[in-house]
Amino acid sequence: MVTLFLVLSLLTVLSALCVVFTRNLIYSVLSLIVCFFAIAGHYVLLKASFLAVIQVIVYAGAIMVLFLFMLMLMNLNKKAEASKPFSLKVVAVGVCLLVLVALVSIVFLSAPRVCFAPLAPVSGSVSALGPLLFNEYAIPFELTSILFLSAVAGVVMIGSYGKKAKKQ
Amino acid sequence: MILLGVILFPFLSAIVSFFLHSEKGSKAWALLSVFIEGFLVFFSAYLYSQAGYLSVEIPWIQTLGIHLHFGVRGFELWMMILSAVVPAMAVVSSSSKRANPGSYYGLLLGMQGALMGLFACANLFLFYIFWELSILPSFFLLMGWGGLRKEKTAVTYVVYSLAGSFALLAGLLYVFMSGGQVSVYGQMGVFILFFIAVAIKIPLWPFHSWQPDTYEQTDHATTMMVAGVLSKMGLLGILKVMLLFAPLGAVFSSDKVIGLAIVSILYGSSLALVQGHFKRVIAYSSLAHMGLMAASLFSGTSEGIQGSIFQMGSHALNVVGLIWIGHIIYERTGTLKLAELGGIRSRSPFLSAVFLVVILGSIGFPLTNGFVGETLMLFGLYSVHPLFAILAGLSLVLGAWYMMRLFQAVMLGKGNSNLPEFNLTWSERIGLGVIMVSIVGMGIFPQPFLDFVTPSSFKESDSSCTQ
Amino acid sequence: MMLFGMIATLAFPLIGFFLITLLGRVLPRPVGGWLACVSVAGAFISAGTVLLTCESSATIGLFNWFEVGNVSAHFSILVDSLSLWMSVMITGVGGLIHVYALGYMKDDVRLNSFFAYFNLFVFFMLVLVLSDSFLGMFIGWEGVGLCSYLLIGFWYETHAYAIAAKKAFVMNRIGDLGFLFAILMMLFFWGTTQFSVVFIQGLGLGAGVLTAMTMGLLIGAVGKSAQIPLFTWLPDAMAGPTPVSALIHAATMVTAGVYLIARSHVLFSGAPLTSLMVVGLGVATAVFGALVALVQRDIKKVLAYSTMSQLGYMVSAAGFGAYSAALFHMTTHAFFKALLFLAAGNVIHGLHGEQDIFKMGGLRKKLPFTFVVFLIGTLAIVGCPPFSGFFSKDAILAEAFAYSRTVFVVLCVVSVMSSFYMFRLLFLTFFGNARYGEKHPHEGALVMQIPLAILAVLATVGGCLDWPQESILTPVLGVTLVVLALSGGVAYFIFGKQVDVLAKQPVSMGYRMLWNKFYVDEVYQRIIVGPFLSLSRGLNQYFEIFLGKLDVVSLRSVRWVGYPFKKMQDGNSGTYILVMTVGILCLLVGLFL
Amino acid sequence: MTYLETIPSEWYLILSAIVFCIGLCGVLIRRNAMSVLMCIEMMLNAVMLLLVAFSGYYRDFSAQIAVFFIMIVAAAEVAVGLVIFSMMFKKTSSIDLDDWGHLKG
Repeated sequence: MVTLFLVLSLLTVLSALCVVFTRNLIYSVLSLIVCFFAIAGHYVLLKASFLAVIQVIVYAGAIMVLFLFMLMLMNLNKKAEASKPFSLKVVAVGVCLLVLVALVSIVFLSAPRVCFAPLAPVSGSVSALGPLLFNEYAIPFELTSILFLSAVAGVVMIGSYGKKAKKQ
Repeated sequence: MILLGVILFPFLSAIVSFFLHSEKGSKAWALLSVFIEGFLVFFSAYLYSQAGYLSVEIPWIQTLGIHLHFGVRGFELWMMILSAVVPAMAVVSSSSKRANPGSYYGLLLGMQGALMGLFACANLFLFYIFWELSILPSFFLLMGWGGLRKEKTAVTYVVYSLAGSFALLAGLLYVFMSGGQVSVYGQMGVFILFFIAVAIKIPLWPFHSWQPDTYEQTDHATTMMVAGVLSKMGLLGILKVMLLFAPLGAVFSSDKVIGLAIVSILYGSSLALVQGHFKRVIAYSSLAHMGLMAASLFSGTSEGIQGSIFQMGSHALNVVGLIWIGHIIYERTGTLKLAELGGIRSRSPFLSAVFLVVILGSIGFPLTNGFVGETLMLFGLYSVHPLFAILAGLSLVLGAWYMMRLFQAVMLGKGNSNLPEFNLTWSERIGLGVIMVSIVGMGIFPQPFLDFVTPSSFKESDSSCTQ
Repeated sequence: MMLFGMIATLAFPLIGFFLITLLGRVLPRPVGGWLACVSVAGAFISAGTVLLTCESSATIGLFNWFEVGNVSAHFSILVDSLSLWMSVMITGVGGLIHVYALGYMKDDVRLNSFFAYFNLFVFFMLVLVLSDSFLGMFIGWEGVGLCSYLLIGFWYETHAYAIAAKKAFVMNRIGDLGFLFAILMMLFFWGTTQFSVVFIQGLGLGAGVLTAMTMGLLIGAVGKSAQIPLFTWLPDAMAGPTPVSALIHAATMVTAGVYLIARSHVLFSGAPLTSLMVVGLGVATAVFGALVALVQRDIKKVLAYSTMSQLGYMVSAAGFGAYSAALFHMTTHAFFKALLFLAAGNVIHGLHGEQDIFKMGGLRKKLPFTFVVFLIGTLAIVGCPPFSGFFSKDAILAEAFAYSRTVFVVLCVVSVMSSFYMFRLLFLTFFGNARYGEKHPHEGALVMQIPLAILAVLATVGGCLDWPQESILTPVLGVTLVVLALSGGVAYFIFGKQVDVLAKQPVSMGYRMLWNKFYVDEVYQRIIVGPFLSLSRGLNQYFEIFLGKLDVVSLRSVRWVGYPFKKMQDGNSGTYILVMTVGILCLLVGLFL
Repeated sequence: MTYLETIPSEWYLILSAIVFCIGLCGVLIRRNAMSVLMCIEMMLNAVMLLLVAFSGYYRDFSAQIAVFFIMIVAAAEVAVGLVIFSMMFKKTSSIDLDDWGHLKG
């Protein structure tokens, strides 16, 4: 089990680095998809099978497809991407490392509070999540539908902005 | 509870009047609400004379212990009557043929509401709120319907007023923090802070550069409000706030303040002599009168204080009369520059008679309201030091000089031929007649008004900081 | 009876004023004038009856004006011999001048307002004379100043007259400031300005305080009675119509100062320094007035300066304690000066507004009645024995003789000069060749002649009101007769004959000095008025702009402080996120480590 | 021994911290709008991973519900972001973040 965890986390980190540091956009999108699959793997390990499936469908499936679609639409590959001045990059990386160091040091300095009760493991399957989702969290669930509605409206409005300008 | 009605009613009527757009409708509504407000104030005056003290207290923000505490004493009620009469005059005299009259009258009523609140409030917190609130309408009125250089004037006006209210806020916070018992040095500091706020609003000499432009640029109804009542807020600030929260400061530096006020008297009256514009003369003359009132407030004698409170009323009446006449002239000749005016007396003897009576009132001619106030104030100053009385008395001589110069420039002489006919409308005739009669009436029978503002009414309620 | 009489005296002119102003347009032209005359006559009759019937003095409380703290002011009438006599004189002479004005102002368009102001003036003068407290007197004091402003500037179309009116009002106001200062002192010490209180406790004050108070009163008197420092308004006040000059600037208003000093003689006697000042000022004014009057060309200006010099007489008399003599002279002066002014009015009216005596002459034949009346007036003012002037002037001279030799000598010189310029005026206007070109002068209407006749009678008979003791009569009689004959002859020799007077104007320095009244007006203008106005203009420009600059500078400095922060918002979202992450990092470090 | 006992919680914390910082670094470095958006997605996933991990440790499913909602929000956000980028692309024919500096102070 532990080896599996290490493999998956290594895979996630490598693909994450690859997303950031590749020149070509397509490669970075593909590596991001690999990263999402790795995280889905982690969910499976953590017995959150429903979330793993959702992760795969929503992220790897829908969003990444959207990204690919937009990339192809704007055929961004051709132009060499201008990069930021080197000094700014170094500063940025430095700041990120500092944040990382700060987070990690917080983890180790703060007293460990997590104690595991050796109860039976519970599986995050759909049957467990379903009733929870529709009883306690019914209202937020409905609100998400409103959120989606507004997102769609926004997309349509902005999307059609170009056409209206052409018509005048 | 009537106090709340008196304070809230103008705001409500202001909101309603914002929605009216027809000229006739908005003016009718403004007139109606002004008279209802006047009725309310006089009714509360009646109640006050029965009960001796009107107050209403509603807990508002529990956490900070701030209450909506409105308490009225003699001189505050006197100022509330004033701030009911002056807007009435302003509305009656203003013609509604202007851009969006609804909001114009709304702003005027809003200003009236702010003033009512300020005069009636009994704790420092509310005092600050209404102090700020009164700047807003005058700014918008200036921006909306001002003269040519209105932007620059508006900026100067707002910057000065806000600087003043900032000083007031600083003083207020200091008093609030120290829970009302302010140490001796603290009182000195608080006194200086309050003094800056008050000196800008009155205005006194070094802080007055906003006044002439504002008086000149605003249209006449706003000038009436600013000159008539807003400047009295400063004086009231002295009475309500400074003498209560920083008495030691007042005692210690009263001579310096009186000195400054006398400088502003002489400065104002000497500059009024050389002004070329009708309203600028009024601006500088009211700078001088306000200086005299401020000086006598600090004289510490009960006659001086009472005389200055009485003079607040009479000065408001005189200034309103002067500005109204200025408006009548402006409406018909289109100019208020003294060089271009003249010969109006032959065209309208009634107007020149009223103008003369108002001038006599404002220079303190016996049998007019100005004289009673001036004598008592000069008496107050005399008891501080005879030299102050002589210097302040100079304002009488200079006052006569520039007011007669004004009368002569506007009324006498041949006047250019293309002067239009000067037939006053009935509302103007009645309004000016009322002003004239009340000036002489207050001069001959000032006792009822003086009883109204007896100093005994100072001690009744000590308005604490927030309760 | 007294109560009703006194209230009637006061009420008549006030009612007249209101009636005329309110019904002004409705009344046909002459009725307004008659109404004014009737009201003043009514006041005269009621004042006269009260004077004759009751002897005891009393005060009638009308209404209490205001009471604040320990300061209180009540308005009430004081009835004693002085105030009664003054009110009778005012209403009597005033009434006659009203009647005269009916004729004089007949063709003026604004007749009603003229008579309204006239009545208002008489009312305020009565208030001044009758009130029993200095504050009440102050009301009359300023009211009279206002009416003189309105009446001097009656023909307000001409700019010069309006300026003269303003000058008169402002100068009176300077005097009023002094008077008000004295009132403030009284209020401060005793809380009231009632005569009874003030005069009883007056002497209790320290000498310094009393001098200051009496100095204030003196400044008020100087302002009102045109004494030395504040007199330049009187010659300019001749701009008003002649009845105005007669009533205000000869008979009544200018004597208010003397009345004030006479009324508060208790205070003045307690302050020797001030009474010395009073004598000095009085004598100086008398000399100054007489000197300048020697060379004036305008008939009214000559009379104005002679009024000033006679006032100097009265004030100096009041100064050295001869209050009764001063008041007696004031009364006789009112009679013959009003007579002279009205006669001059006749001359001006006849010559259609010509006032320069060099353009008159030989009017003896054309205006015989005016000549006779003018002659009586001149003889009275000069102090010719049978006429009233002789008695009153010599009463003062006797007192001056007792007071101090120098004052007596100076006053005699002044009376010689005054007889000289009066005869000069008489001969230039009525004798010599007719220099008025083709104007054909005509006598005034009957309504103008009756008051002249009555005044002439009064001027002659006036002397017997206060028959002086026998002792000083005979020697003084001889001396004055000789002096008169001498000055009359010299004047006749210079001005009387058919001589071309214009050429004879000497152009020596002294003459020009006198002609421009020692340049006092110009001195005031250049030393006080001019610099003050330029100071205020300078302040108005530079200081206001300086303040304006101050605001702009303070506003700009705020923007200058804010500018660097503005540059940070350069629109690049990258830098924003970077700054944000740095912020989060600091938060993390700050909060958790 | 269940899986969770074998892996101490610190590891998950470190893993999600690393992924989070990589995402953050990507956002700071990349000038391309699309890659910035992707890196933001990555940062979100790091957080979701942590949430799921701790929902297991605490035996409480509400964290997983939270993850579920985060996913929804992320989806909506990507949709709107992409549309904005497409519009900006049409306008400035480039999706370089530094070119979009019109809203300057």
